[in-house]
Amino acid sequence: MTSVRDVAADFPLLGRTVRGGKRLVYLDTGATAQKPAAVLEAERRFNTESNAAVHRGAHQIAEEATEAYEAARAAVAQFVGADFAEIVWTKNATEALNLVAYGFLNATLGRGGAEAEQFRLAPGDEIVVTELEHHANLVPWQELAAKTGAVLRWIPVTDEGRLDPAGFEVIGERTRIVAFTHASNVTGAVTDVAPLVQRARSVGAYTVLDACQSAAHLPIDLHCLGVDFAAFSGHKMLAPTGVGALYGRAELLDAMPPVLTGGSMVEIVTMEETTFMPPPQRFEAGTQMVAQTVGMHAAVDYLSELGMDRMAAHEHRLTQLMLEGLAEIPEVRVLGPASAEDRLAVAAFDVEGVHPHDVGQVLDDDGIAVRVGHHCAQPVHRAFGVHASTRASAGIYTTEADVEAFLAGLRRVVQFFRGG
Amino acid sequence: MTSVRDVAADFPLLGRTVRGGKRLVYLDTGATAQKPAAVLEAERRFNTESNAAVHRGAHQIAEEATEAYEAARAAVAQFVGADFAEIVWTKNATEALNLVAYGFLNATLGRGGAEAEQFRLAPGDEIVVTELEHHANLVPWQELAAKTGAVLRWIPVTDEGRLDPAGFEVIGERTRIVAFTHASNVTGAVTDVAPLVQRARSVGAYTVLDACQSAAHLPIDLHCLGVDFAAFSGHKMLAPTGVGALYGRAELLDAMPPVLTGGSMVEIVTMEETTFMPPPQRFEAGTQMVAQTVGMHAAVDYLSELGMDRMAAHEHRLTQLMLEGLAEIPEVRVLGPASAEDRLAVAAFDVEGVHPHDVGQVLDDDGIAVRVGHHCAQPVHRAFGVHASTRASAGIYTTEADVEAFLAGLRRVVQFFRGG
Amino acid sequence: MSSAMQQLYQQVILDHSRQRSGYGELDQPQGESFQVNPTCGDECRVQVRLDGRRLGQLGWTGRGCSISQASLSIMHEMLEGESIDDAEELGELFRELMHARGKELEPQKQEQLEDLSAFTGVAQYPARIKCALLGWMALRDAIIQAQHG
Amino acid sequence: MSSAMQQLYQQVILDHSRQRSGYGELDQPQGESFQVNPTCGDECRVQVRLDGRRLGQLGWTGRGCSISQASLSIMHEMLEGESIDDAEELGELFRELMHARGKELEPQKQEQLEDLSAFTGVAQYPARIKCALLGWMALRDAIIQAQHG
Ligand SMILES: Cc1ncc(COP(=O)(O)O)c(C=O)c1O
Ligand SMILES: Cc1ncc(COP(=O)(O)O)c(C=O)c1O
Repeated sequence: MTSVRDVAADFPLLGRTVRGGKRLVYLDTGATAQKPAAVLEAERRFNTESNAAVHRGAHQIAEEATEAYEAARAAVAQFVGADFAEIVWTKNATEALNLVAYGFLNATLGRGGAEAEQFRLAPGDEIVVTELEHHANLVPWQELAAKTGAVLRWIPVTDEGRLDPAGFEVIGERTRIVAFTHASNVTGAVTDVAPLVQRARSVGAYTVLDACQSAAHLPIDLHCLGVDFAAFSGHKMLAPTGVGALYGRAELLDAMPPVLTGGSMVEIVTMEETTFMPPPQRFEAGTQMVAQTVGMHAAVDYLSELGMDRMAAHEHRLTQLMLEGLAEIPEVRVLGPASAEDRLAVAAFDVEGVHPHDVGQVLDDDGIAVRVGHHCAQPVHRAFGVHASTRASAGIYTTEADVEAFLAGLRRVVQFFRGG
Repeated sequence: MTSVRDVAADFPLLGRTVRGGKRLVYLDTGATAQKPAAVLEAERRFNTESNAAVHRGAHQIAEEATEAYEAARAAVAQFVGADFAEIVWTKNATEALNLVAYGFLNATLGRGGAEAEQFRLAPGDEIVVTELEHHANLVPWQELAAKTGAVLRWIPVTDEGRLDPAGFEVIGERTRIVAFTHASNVTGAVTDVAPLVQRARSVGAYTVLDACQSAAHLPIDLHCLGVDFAAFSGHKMLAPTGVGALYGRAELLDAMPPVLTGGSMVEIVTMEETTFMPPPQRFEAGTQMVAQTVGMHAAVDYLSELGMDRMAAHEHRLTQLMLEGLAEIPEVRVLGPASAEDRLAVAAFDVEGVHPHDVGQVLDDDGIAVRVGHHCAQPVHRAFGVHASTRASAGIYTTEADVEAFLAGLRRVVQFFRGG
Repeated sequence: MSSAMQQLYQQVILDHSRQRSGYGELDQPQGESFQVNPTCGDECRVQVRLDGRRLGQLGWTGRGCSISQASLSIMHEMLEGESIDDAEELGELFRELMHARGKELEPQKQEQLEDLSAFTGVAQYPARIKCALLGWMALRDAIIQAQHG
Repeated sequence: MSSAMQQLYQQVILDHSRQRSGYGELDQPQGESFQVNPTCGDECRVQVRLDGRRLGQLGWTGRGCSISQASLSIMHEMLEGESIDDAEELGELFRELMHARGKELEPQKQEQLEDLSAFTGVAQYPARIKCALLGWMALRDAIIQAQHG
């Protein structure tokens, strides 16, 4: 077994320096992860050996491309505990979440026939989201509500930045969809999925899980979790940019009308009308991000080999270090649970009287890459009474030395802007 | 200047062998192009040096990533004769065409406010397409029509597989959208865009150009062509899979409501509602295919350096060779114009009494990669009275020797299935 | 022609693709199924009339490559008049062959396949497996329909 | 602190970000403009009252980083009471500085910028240019509104 100390060596970018020769301390994995050489190499090999249109050619390279593409689907399905045909490739998690929302819209507009009637929304139907959501799992539902006359309701967060179980009662009779995050990219809080799924099921609502952060940092099993739909992005899980996936329970994808339409997802096309293929093809219109799916295959292989459990344990230790260190700086307020339990290695925080831009700039000058802003989650920032924050987020390649460098840098920031 | 004979050496995949050591003759560029080393190298360099979330971080790598991403947009805009903010990244051309169709749908459902009213469709409004279209520029309009009550009409093809100018008269008073291909991926026919744009304008209809094949093989200038929207795919133009673009005239993109929603395309998000950024960001929700846009930048640089004019001239010569050779085989009927004028180096054809699958299989055994089937364009095949065809399509790296190998192989096919 | 192609396009396949046994519509089918191969748009329609537990009549129409046409033609030759159980068994065996990636099955199975053993080479070409199986998917469906419809 | 940071966060910037000149709403603004930096959600509102061709009163509110706050504060100090033409000229000059990638402008321009020349280092950080310019976009809009609204 590779020790975690060795892992960083697998990531070529981490060897670079920044700002005039400073060692890079990359703490922006929550935004996008770096990629191990194995992933880049798998993509390169595909591009130099087997690149061709999939599901289309009779020639050898097309056969190889098709096999690589579908093998990637099988690997990703297994990685998240889904069946092969339950995984639809998308360009990112955002597209996957939109795909579900537009599936409901299209059904509401009469597409998809009798089977799709289950997805029709009527004015006054309710869609429940949470205050913790990334904009990707909020705005598509606002839009769907506005177009269908459905009403958007939400579960509030606690002072610690977790979903407030008392708020689950907004899920009621008229609730048709419950969309919620598995892990917050701001507070790091990991959601206890079971009670939400249970409550949604008891009122006959569909569940949509934003697994963007969780699939990247925790072992996950979608069948076990029992959600109806889930979305995640390759680039957060060591895979290339440009690829993500939608999970949908087999019988739901079967019944859902397509969203993007075009080549490779049709059966018979006349000028007048078109019949569609079964899922997952029905949702994969046009030439797909084939090389990137191959990269994602290599990424989940890499993660599986390291072991998601070990990775989660390593990151848990980093979370503790980070939270302990931050707690020692009086000017710092962490936006999220103070304890590392059920929490990702993500720490968003406010520095009293210092704007996040300024915090990030000075850290950057030390080679420490963090993110500043609202991290695509304005509502949860508003809930904490701030507008923006600085966020340090770790990955499998992050070391304790990285966290210590960050904490030392942050103390210098406070000193610079507040001290003197 | 590199001679065309040298060009193939830039493409690593073309050096491989297939089916037990046979030289690869890749004639499936119409489906997807191979990638020069320069493109793969640009992507690799980005991934090992500058990979980060764009428009989001304050750190150096994020700055570099943002610069690379927007420089790619500028390069692609210039390559197709558009302004910077008129280019929206998509995963492929299919998504780009769907984006326009959903823009109209969302406007029709009341999104986008007063500015977007111009895109609202009413029952009985007409959408005009052509019989030549790839499914990507047909099915999205069928769907839009079905959802809005608009009526789909179409321009038929001539016996040669060109748009029939007599059919332009379907564009009339009620026409709101005219969607047509710049070059057919089956017949190779290049559309004379001006009269169509003129007629569409005269009735106040929007034009949508499928530039998927043309942007890959001809010099194009979208401002000159005067269309309102256009779509193209990177993977057909030597760029990686997973990236494409939508072009929209600045004032139209400005007025169009967003389609995919989520992070990086919003201004203010509350739980109740959201305001959106101006284009192009408004249409780029979530983490984009950044590394692939960098690859696309390298691809258009590579093409520009070779010169699109020279490339078109080279391909024109190949078209002539192919058409002459095919005309000499009595059993072969070409689905498309007999002359190489205004025609891409794409030859789809029928071999009397031999099914395309069988044609392709035997060619493949000789190392010749062609495509068989309906090439995502069933209606034009139906117009020719066939169900499927075999298609050989060339690219900048295709040599005369490739075309000759193909013609010789095809003669063997005919001999095998018909001769003995 | 290379030996690979000669193995793929065995004479029995070429013959059956030209002289198609059982091609045509039945008068009063009890079950029928229409199948499309979306990759290429090839189609077939298989119709059956049952005679107790036997396939009294079996007819088919459609268009496709030599592999798909020969597969349907041989299917007709081997199964018309035979029992539904035999049809199911042979179908299973053929599916097994098609997923064997070009390897022969055990000798006894290979024997049972009779003319269908000519398709052994097809299984090396993933894109063609669907061609060979299309008719058999339709047959299974048509029988179910005739039994329950 | 590194010299790069010292160049970026010059004392005049730190001072102005703490002691913000002109912060507050006007009583009866003739023009106002609200601007958001969507990357970070920072906002500012600039209000003006004209006195002929002069900026009789200029006020601003909002939240942002030290760069954006200092920029607004210095803008107020340099422009309140000055002519619209001067405001436009200074705005143009400041934009030029922000697009100079950290290089100084010609000495005479640099002099004209007065305290704003402290922002020279900001132009090395693409993500921060928007912060420095946000208030100036708002000012331009607010003046147009006051003139035509
Ligand atoms: C003419 C034409 N239009 C549209 C498309 C769709 O492009 P993509 O599959 O890259 O979305 C293609 C290629 O498949 C094409 O050839
Ligand atoms: C919790 C969460 N959901 C959704 C997303 C959206 O993912 P993407 O931008 O890859 O579509 C992200 C990342 O940005 C995220 O952290």
